Formats: sequence, structure tokens, C-alpha cells
Amino acid sequence: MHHLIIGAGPAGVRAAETLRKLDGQAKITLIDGEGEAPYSRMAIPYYLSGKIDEQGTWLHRPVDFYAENAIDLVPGRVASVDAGAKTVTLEDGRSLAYDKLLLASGARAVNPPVEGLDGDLVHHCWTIDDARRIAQLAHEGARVVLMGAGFIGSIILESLVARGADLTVVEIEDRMVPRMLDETAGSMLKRWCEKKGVKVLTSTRIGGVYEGGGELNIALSTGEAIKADLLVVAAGVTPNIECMHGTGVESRSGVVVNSRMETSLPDVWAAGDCAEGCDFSTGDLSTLAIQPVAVEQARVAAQNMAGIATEYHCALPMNVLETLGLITTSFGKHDGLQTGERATALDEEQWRYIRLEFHDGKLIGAQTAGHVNMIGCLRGLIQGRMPLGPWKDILLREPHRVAEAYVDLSRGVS
Amino acid sequence: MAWAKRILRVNLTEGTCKAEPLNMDWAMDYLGQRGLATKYFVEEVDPKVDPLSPENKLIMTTGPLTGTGASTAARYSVVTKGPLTNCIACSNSGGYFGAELKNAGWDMIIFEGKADKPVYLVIDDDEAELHDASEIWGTSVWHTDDWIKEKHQEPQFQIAAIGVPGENGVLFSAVVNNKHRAAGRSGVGTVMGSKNLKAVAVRGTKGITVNDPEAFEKAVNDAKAVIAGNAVTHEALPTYGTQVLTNIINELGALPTRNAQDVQFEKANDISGEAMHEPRRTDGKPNLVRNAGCFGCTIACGRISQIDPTHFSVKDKPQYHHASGGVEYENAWALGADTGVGDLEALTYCNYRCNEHALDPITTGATIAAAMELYKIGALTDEDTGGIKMEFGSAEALVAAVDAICDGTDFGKLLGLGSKRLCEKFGHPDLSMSVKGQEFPAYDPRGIQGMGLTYATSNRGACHLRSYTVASEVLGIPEKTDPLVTDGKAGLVKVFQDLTAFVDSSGLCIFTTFAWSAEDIAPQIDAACEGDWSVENLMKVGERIWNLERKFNLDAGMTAEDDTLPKRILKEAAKTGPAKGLVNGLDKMLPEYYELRGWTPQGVPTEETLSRLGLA
Amino acid sequence: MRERGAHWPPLSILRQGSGPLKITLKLFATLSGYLPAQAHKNVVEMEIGDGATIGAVLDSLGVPRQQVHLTLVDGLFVPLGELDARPLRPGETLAVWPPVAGG
Amino acid sequence: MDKALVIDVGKCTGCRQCELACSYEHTGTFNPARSRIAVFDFHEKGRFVPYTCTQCDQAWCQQVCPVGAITNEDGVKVVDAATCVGCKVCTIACPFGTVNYEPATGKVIKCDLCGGEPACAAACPTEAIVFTDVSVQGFEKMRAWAEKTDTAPQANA
Repeated sequence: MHHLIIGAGPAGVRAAETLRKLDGQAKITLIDGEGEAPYSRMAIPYYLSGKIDEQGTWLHRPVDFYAENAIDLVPGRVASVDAGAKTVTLEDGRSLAYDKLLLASGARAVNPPVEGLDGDLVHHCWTIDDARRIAQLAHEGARVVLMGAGFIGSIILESLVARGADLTVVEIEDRMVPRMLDETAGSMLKRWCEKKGVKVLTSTRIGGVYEGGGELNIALSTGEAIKADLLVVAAGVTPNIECMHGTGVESRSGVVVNSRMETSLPDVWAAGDCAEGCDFSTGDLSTLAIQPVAVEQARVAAQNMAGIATEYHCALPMNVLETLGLITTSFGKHDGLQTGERATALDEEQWRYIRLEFHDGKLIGAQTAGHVNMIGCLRGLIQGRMPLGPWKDILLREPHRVAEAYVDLSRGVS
Repeated sequence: MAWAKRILRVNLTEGTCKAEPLNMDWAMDYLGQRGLATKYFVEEVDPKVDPLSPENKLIMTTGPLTGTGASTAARYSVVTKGPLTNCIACSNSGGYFGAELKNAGWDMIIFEGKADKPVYLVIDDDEAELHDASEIWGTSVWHTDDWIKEKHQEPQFQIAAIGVPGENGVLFSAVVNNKHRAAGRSGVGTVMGSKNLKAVAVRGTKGITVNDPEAFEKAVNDAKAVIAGNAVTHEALPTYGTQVLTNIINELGALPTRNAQDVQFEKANDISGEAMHEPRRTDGKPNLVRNAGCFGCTIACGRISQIDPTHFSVKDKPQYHHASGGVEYENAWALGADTGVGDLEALTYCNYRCNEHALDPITTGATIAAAMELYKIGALTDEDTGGIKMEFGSAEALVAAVDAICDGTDFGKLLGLGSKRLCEKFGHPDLSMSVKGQEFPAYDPRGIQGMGLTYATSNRGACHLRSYTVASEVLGIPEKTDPLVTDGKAGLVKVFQDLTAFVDSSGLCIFTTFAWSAEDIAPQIDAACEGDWSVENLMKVGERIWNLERKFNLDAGMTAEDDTLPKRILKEAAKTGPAKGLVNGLDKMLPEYYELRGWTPQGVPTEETLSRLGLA
Repeated sequence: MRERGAHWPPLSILRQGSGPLKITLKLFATLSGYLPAQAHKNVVEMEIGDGATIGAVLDSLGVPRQQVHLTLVDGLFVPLGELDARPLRPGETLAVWPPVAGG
Repeated sequence: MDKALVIDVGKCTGCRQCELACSYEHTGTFNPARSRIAVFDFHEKGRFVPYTCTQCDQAWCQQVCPVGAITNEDGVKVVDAATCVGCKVCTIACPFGTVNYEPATGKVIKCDLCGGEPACAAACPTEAIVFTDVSVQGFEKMRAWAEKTDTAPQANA
């Protein structure tokens, strides 16, 4: 039995590890498209801020983890897949046969249609190699412009400030992290960043980027232009599914998977950022591109590949973000349903906010700013679909008592 | 170490909050909490100050052990000049508030002046800020607690507050924290109200260290083992709470009944600790839900009760149908035996209301009892009571009277004076069972003679918690003495007073002394704190505190004539029980006590005594 | 501390002396479980043999001596050492508690 | 894991000795705010509920940790503070809320059973928290509660 896994990010590695546990004999191959030691993107901001070195980003230490577990790490990028012949062809022409294939090829950063994003002073912050380049340019006092204040932008923002950069953030939408936070929280985060000395330009578009004299001239939709030593582009990611073209696999933005992480092709599974599966919050298909979902999907896919039928009951969107010390989270249907009920509590002075969304006596979504204590309970309540009973009315008034509600509902014997 | 070494000074007039270092020289002489705060108080406040004027100050204070892992290290005290007594006041409470204050990094808060409008103080570790309390002024402790947590989105706040009576000058208002733990006596909550200070909310996350961690761990574990191995602290108190005393003291003929006209109550067993365990006829559930501990307490004597929802007191009031603090011995006595009411559910309701509105239940019950006697002799009329038939034994009258105090009706305002001023106003001062303006608690000094001296000499007015000789005279702790004799009681009272003074200054609960001797306590303090904290030195600290308090009271205008007991206790013999025919023999004990204290026959500490204690 | 077995069965002791007499027995707190079935709220009136001591009465009900801490006869304290020497007289009330404390 | 923390809610008096012991064990200070076990006070129900990690089999925290800072040592999920980068993903992934981020240290903390001698159980005066054989019925009951909120992928086999 040969399990072939495309992609050595958290999903690929988790799948390989799970497969090895379930089957001591199978051949397991992990194709690493970046040619690096498998690492975690989640750790990049901490590498950039100097909190950890490169090794600190590695998915597993010691280095001989893969050798010890007989997982073949093959550097290379996959050019195509032949699902009929059950082979994978790499860009360098090598061909690998498989019995079972897992697509865990992840996603990649994309550029918006803006002129001048291909210069040497413009970088994404997605791969460890991107991070190395940024580290060279984002020195103390460097003028850095960050394009995009989404999840990735906001998480590396802190690293750039930690490096001593003079930072300006440019975001098209009217607030920071618009897909994760509402107007109140997103605006609070903006004010927070501004208080910490970061310029944040929302509802602003970068019109063009021009390099000259070793610096960048960045034109803004407001008519202004700013000079910079580095532009970091964090304008979104797209699933890496090009290698599946021609296989006939069902795909939308990602490769579509069912509850067992099976694609429409026999013996081909997908997990992580490249997979498009059921979204817990909407019941629709979506690519969530988040760490917890990627590893959970990978484990489920691996179990199924090993012959243990396992279902995955939809992915719950959830995020946690620390931006210059302000921690924000969002869970599930954080913007709620029209037919639902909502509770919010805002303390501007203490930089705290919580918003809960209810439907049918249950919690369906939440977002917070400035709360850290027992925050995982929000996931428990939402994904466990726990009937709140009398707690719903209490939480409508006092949403910050959510941990208490959870403990009472799960452990209290009424 | 152990001390946070920092105090918070809140000037309510100016609206300022400032940190200052703790005076460590004073800490070495007075340990903390009761002793140290009293030292600060007497240094800063004119003894003749009007307790309800802005010139009075109010100190909330923790002990060095408060918030550490020592068993019962929950305590904080409120020190001020009491409006009920015009003496130094120091009321001690448990729950979670004190430990939280300490964990926020504060040994004490000194409140001075008076806010021009109602405020509450919020402490979040190092940050302290006054907030507008106009939305909670005029509401209960319970509402205030909920409101502040909701307002600040902080369920982890520990909150101490006053109720409406404290705002309105009811002279026996307490400070209640965690909704059912009270710094109960002498009207400390009334002082808070007079300063327009509604509540203090605190969140602490800084951590508390001790001087010698290894020695502390050993001392604390040894002491916990003593508590766990002692039948009183390991079985009786958790199971029955202090309420186990009701039947004992009644059998002894020392349960003051119907305003101390009698010394035995025929319905004692109906309101006892045993009764709280009995399934009720109506709903088959016992009054008692469970026992509860204060912060760090390995005894857990606290009572959590739930009132019978069909009982007349709460039938139409679902807001009282939940569990909350149940009656303790003193409360059951004051609200029950002393008023002649044997209805446990009614007492529990009244206890809830005392907690909800921060009233001292001892003075509340004893004042209602005095009003019942005034009513009986016709001195108080239906017109005065607003139509309430203030008859001994009437649960309806009791409930109505407590409601009247909480609601601030005309009759409630009369009762809010306390029994001394009430009885004076209606021409029968001798019917107030009080010393220095404060009602005595649940031990009749005719049946337990030592308690007579305890009450007469207590520095905060009549009180059992200044020298609990009941431990010896009734319970045989540390050794049994005869409750009916006066011999040897002067010495007993002095030792108990000094011991209690230092325990009250440590952060520990005095109830530990049912199991612990000073030899169990001293090593814990000594390991936690720098300095010498041998038993010998601690007893001297206790004596120093006692004399400091005494000196303040004398400077405030008190004299030896105030070291007395109600006429009834001194002249009217007990009618039943072992003490039948006896009055309290205070005149035999007091001169010996003064002498043992090193005081003149006029009850004034001699120069020699003062200099020996470093008070000259 | 005596073994309970030394006094078991205790009937011979209860019957010693000239004849039965009535006393009131009160057992409180955790001792209430040792009261005879006809007891009401910690109290029972019972017949004992003339000359029966406090100790004998307690033994007859199986009250463990190590749980007997505070003993009052008509409200007066009886030291533990005297329980077996103190006979109960007609009409007296014997009240007994395990180790307890209050506040 | 042979032994586990078994919590009997009915025995808890709310004294918080467990929080004191836990914080002292892990930080050297008495600081309930940094305890890995928390006692919830449901005052109006007359109920205290000590709450901490059950070392669940699913080990959400361990699974999601992007840098492998959480390991499974004989069933106990242990955070290696040196490896933890403070990304907090485990704090949102744990559906029980028992992994918490400490701003003071920039790391996450959770119950580690004190290396086999849990300080909370040793400090509990009423045996509301005992460290005992997992076969004890109370633990199964507790696990059952935990499973009510179980969001694990369900294995059909």
C-alpha cells in the first residue's frame, strides 16, 4: 500500500503521522513543494518578530521525525495527476505511482490587479522564504506598507512593528479583518493599532506601486502617495489545485470533498486549504483555510485512507488573532442570522468586546476582542449545538458570562 | 512578602486614588489587618470625630496571610469609628473579596472625605478608579453586585457593597461581599454610606508570595492536618455550622429569649442546626442546601439555604426562591429566640434580606426584640409601628419589621436607630440589651459568666468575637471552665482578647482556634512574614492592639462607666435552667480584669503598661 | 476509652436497683441517629433502671463513647470522667453532643 | 493514563484551595488567576464546580498546535513552554476552554497533572477532587458530560 500525500504543511504532515500510526507497514510519501523542512505558517509571525528562530517554525522536531517514522519526504512540485493510472507527475518529470492519494497542497498568496507588485521590494508574507526576505528589508526604522488588513495582514502587523518598522496599513474595506470582525470590533482594532503608532488607512486602495531610487512610491486611491522601503502584500490566498486540472475532479474554488474527505475521484482525498468541504455555519461548501480545520480534516482523511470509516461533521470557522497585544477571536456564524438574536457588550475604555449570535435557543456564532479566558468554550457551545435553556436570556444581557454558562450546562447538575 | 507592602488612599472629596508604601515599621508592631489598620486610623483620625462626618475615615484591610494558601486565609476587615457605638469599629468578613484585594496588590484601602455624589471604586490590579454610582444608589447589595459585573463585563469581580439602609443612615448597616458575607457590626456600612461610597469591586491577578516558601508550606500543611484531624473543625462545623450551638446554649440556660427576659427558648430546636437538616413538611426538602467555605477555608462552616417557596414570607416573591446564605447561630438567635420566633423559614427570609441590604442581623434582631418589649408594655404603639403588631413570637411581625428597615418606612427608620437609641427615645433605656450602644449577641451572661466581662470590656461594644470564652466555659476548648462562676474569668478574657486581636490581624479566621492553638498559628505567620512572629511576640502584638483600641475609645470620651452590662443582666436573675437565680457577676470580675491589664481602677492603661507595649 | 462490647448487652445495668424510672434524653447533632425510634426531634422520654449511670444509658443505645464530648444534666456540665459514676435521678434531663463549636 | 482527576461537584465547598495549590505549584505564587483549575460559584444554586482539563482522548489542543508544543505523555497533554509560540490556536480549538493564554508569559497553560501528583487533589479538603483510577464511576460520568460537547469526527467503525 502506498499513500501519497501532496503537500507538507500541517495537513499533509498530520495525515502522514496519522497513517503511520494506523498502519506500520504502508509506504508513505510526502511531497514537499517548498523544499523546506516542513514548517507551520502559523509560526511565521513569531519567526519574523524574533521570538523564535527558523527551527521554531518546524512542524515536528527533532529533524529525524520523518526518517524515524519512515515517511519519505520528496521535494518537488506536482505538475499533474493521472487518477486513472494512479500516478503523479512532478514538475521535474519524475513520476510516482500511488494506491491512495491525499491532496493537501494548501493555498498560495495572490496579488490583486495592481501595477508594480512584481518588484524586489514587494513581498507576500506566506512562505518561510517570504519571511526571510521581509526580515532583510523590514529593519529598524524602515518604512513598510502593509497591503491588506485581513487575518494574515493583521497577524504579521505585530511582527513588523516588533522589528521596529515604521508601518502603514492599507485596507480596501472600511475596517480591519472584515471577514472575521464586525464594524465595532474591526474599528476598535484599528483604533488600537493607531494608538500603538501604526497608521491604518481603511477604505483605501493601492492604485499602483512604482520603484525608483531604491524606494517605492505607492499611489493611493485617496490621491496621496507614500514612500516605502518595503511593501508587504497580504491580499488573500487561493487554493493550490492546478495539478488536478484535467482529472475531472469536482472543484469550485477548492477541490470538493464529502464528509469523509473523499473527492469525486476514486482513491483521492483532499484536506486543508485546498479542500472545499461543508461549512458548519452555513451548511454550504467553502474553503476555510484555517489551521484547526486543516489538521482535523487531515486526520479524518487519513483514517478513511487507512480503511477506518470516519465522518467529519463540517468545519467550524474560527480564528484567533493577536494584534499588538489585542486579542480577537471569531467563531461560527459570527455575523448571525436575520432570524436569530444577538447580544453585544462593548467596553471601549478596556478594549473589550463580545458579540454572541443565537438561533433556536443555541449559540451559532461569536466574536470577541480583549477576552482570553476559557475562550474555547465558544467552540464547545456552538459546535456542540448545546441548548442554552435559561442561560440564553442571561447571555442576552450578560454575554461575557459565556464560560459560566458552558460549565453549568456541561458540568452543573441542575 | 506576604504583605503587598502597598496601600491605596482614596480621597472621595477630591476623587483621587493614590498608592503609597505600607509603613513596615508599624507592620512589625501591629502585623496587619485589624491591628495595622487601627494604627493607621488612630494616627490619622481625631478620636472625637463624628463617625458620619467626612472627617471620619474608613479602612478596608487584609492581613499578611490573606490570599495565601493557609487555611481560612480569606479575611479582611473594615476599620472605622462606628456610628452605633462611637468607639473604634473593626468588622471582619470572609468570602472571596479580601483575597482578591490582596491579589490585586493592596494591603489596605483608606477612604477619606466624602464624594459629592454616589460613587463606587473599581480596582483592577494596579489601577483604581472611582465611577459614578447614581444608577445603583438606592438599590440592594445583590443588585449592585450584578450590575457592576454586567456594566464592566467582568464576572470575576469580587464586590463589597452596602444596601439602601446604609445609604439612609440605618446605624447598623454592614458591608456585604459576595452577596452573603458580612463585615457586620457597629455600623461600618453606615460610614460607607455617609461617604457616598456604594461599593468596591476588585479583580486581582498579581500573585502573592511568602517569605520562606518551604517553611510556609510545612507550617500550612501541618496546620491543615490539625483542622482535618479535629472533630469540631472537620465534622461538627461543616455539618451543622455554628448553628449546632442553639440547642447547647439553650440547654445551658444561656440563650437570651424575648429580649433576654428569659434564658431558654421553648422552640430552640425548631431553629437549630439540626432543624436545618430536617426535610420540610411542605416540600420534603431541608432548609439547608449545602455547606460552603470562604476563600482557602478547609473548615467550610458556611450555610447555604433555600427558603420553602410556599412560605408566607416569599410566596409571592420569586426573587427569593434561589439558594443563598442561610442562618448562622447568631442570626438564628437574634432573629429567632430573641424575638420569640420559632419559624426557621421566616428567619431564613430575614437573613436573606439582611444580606441583600447589608444589615447586621444581630442588631437587627435584637432591636426588633427590644421594640417588641416596648410594644408589650405599651411604650410603642400601633401608630409608631405603622400597624405592625409587634408581638413576641410573631413571624409576621418579624418579617414586616425587617422589611420596614430595608424599605426605609417611618417605623423602619425608628428601628434603624438600634435598640439603645430606640429605647431611650421611648423612655425605657434599660430595655436595650446593649453595651456601648451595640447589642450583645447570643450568649446570656447570666448563664455564661465570662461573656459578661467579654461584652462589658469589648472595644467595639458588646461582642462575642472579641474574647470567645464560650470556647472554654461551654465547649472545653482549650480546657473546660465552669460557666456559672466568675473565678478566673478575668484572666481567661484577657488571654482570649489578646489572642483574638492578633488572629484578627493575620488574615486568618478566628474559628480556626477551635482546633489551632497559638503554637499552630505562629509558625504560619512566621514563615510568611519577615520579622519575629513567635507566640510570645504575637500575644504581645495582640495586647498592644487591645490597648491601642482602648486608648482610642478613652480619647473618644468613653469611661469605665461604659464597661458595664444592661441592668437586666446585672439585676434580674435568670428564671430557669442551671443559672436560675443568678445574675452576672461583673462587679467581681472587672476590677481583677483592670488589674491584669495593667490599667488603673478607672480602666485607664498606666504609663507603665503603655511604655511596656510601646504605646507611650 | 471503653469498648462498647464491655457493656453489651446493657440490660442488666438498666435493671439494677429497685425499679424503672423516667428521664428525658436528648441527643444532638450527629448523635441523633442513636435515639430510639419513638424520639421526636432529638428528644425522648425513657425508662431506665434505678441507679443507672449516664454511661450505662449511653451504652444501652450504642452511642460510641469517643463521640461523646459534651454532656449536660439539667444544663449542668458533667465531665467525661464521671459519666460512669453519675447515676441519673427521676425527672432529670440528659443532653449529649459530639465535639462541637460555634460562633 | 491509569489515573485521572475525578471531580465530585457535590463535595466542593468553594474554598478554592485547589486554585491556590495549582498556582503555587506552577508559578511559585498564590494566584488563582493563574490556576489551571477554576472553581465556578453558582451561588443561587448553592453549587460549586471545580473545572479543569479532562485530558480528553481527542486532544484538540495537541492536534492543532502548529509547532508541536503540546505532547501526549501517557495520556497527559503537556505544553512545552519553550516550544510554544503563543499563537493561541489551541485556546480556540479546545471546545472545553481549558487551554488558556497567559498574556503575562505569552504562552498557553493547561493542566499537566503536576507530573503525576496533582497539587489540587492533594489540597482539596473534602475529596471533591481526587486523583484516582480511571475506572472509578465518577470519572466516567464526567467523561460523559465532556462527550456531550464532543465535536470530534465520529468514527463509524
